[in-house]
Amino acid sequence: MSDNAIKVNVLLFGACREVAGASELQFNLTAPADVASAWAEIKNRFPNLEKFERSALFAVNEEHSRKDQPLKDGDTLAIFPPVSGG
Amino acid sequence: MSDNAIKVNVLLFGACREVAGASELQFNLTAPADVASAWAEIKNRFPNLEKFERSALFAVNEEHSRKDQPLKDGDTLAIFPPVSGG
Amino acid sequence: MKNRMDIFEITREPIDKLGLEKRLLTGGAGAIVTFDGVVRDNTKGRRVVSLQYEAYEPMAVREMRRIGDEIRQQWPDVERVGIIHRFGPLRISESSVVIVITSPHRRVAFEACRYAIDRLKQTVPIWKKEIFEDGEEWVEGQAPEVKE
Amino acid sequence: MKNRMDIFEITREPIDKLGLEKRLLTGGAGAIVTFDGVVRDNTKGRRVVSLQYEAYEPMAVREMRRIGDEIRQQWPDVERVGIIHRFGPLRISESSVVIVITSPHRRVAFEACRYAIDRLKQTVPIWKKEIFEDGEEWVEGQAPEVKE
Repeated sequence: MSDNAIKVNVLLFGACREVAGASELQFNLTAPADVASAWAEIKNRFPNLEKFERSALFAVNEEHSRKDQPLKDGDTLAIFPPVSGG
Repeated sequence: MSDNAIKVNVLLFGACREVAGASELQFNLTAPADVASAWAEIKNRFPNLEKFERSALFAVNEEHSRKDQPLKDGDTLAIFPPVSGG
Repeated sequence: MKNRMDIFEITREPIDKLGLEKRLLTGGAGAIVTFDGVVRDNTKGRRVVSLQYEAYEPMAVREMRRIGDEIRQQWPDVERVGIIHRFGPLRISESSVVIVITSPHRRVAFEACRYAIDRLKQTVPIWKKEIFEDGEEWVEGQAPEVKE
Repeated sequence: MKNRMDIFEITREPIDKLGLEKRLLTGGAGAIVTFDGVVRDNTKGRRVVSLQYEAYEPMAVREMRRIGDEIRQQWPDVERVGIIHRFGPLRISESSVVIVITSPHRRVAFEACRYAIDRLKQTVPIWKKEIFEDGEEWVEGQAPEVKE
């Protein structure tokens, strides 16, 4: 890995998990990275996730986050559809 | 009893019961009678009830009633302070 | 008629809250909202030892049933209504009244439950006396707005 | 700090509703308002067989705790807040979520309880799939209004 490479843990939930067929993986990203650039990479790997382009929500280290949230090495990025608990 | 005499059952609850020192009695009234005339008789018998003159509530045969509600022989008249259940 | 399965009771015994909820739970319910009125250990800071409730029993059940009817008029989606009021002596943290509303969705259950306890405190003939360490006092009720 | 006694849990097991209420009941409480979300046997008339809940567990607990904090800011009179959400497979009439608010008086308990379930449905990372007789479908959630 080069100096500006970072690793993030990616978690997928609900319909996103089901469509991707994966619930947890590691992604190597090039710094500077943010949620948006990670999401682009993840959709490259799992093209079926494209259908969540407008609805997907993100959490970085267990906090709801926007797409411009920066990512650093070791962060956990969760991707999921709007929640439907209760 | 004369022809125009009626009997009503009187029930007292809460502070009214306590102040009167009675919970259930029969009253003989002269027809035509209503809640107001019964209440006047009852206060004659239990002068301590005068303190409830403004607050007392009435029910005839288990229905909330106003003072102008007529009473007939055999009716049950309940007298009580504003309710405080719950 | 859904309302034939509603429950309105006055009792001297501790209220079986979970039992009441189970008796009212139908497959069409998605929400159960329960109000449980319990004896607080103080009134405006003055220490309460216990409460004593008195009820005009048959009329109290009639008035609770009337509240059920009012709820069904205002919120036809309600599945079941249950109201149990206890009387006699009650200790701190014991339940004096439990109201359960079941409905397909939560909004109706919340609104109907709140209506039920507000209305109960206006119309149901029950009275309570607070027993303090140094005396006792009847709680002053609010004058009812009797619907004509 | 009253909120150190609050309860926020995610569990695979059936929710012990009465136990939760007992853990939250204090002498200062005069009202317990409980919301119990149960599995309904239909969605818009289509027969539901069961539900399957999935949770992002640690984040779900954090978000529930945040709801507790929001409640204590808006309603300082609240005595205790309890939220337990279940996940995994649930049958008809089983509870998916139970929310309990205790407070000295009823208004606050009703308002805080309703706020808690409304907010939970916006922010707590849990998803459900409906299993019908002839297929299954993820329930579409509402987009959250994340407080900045």
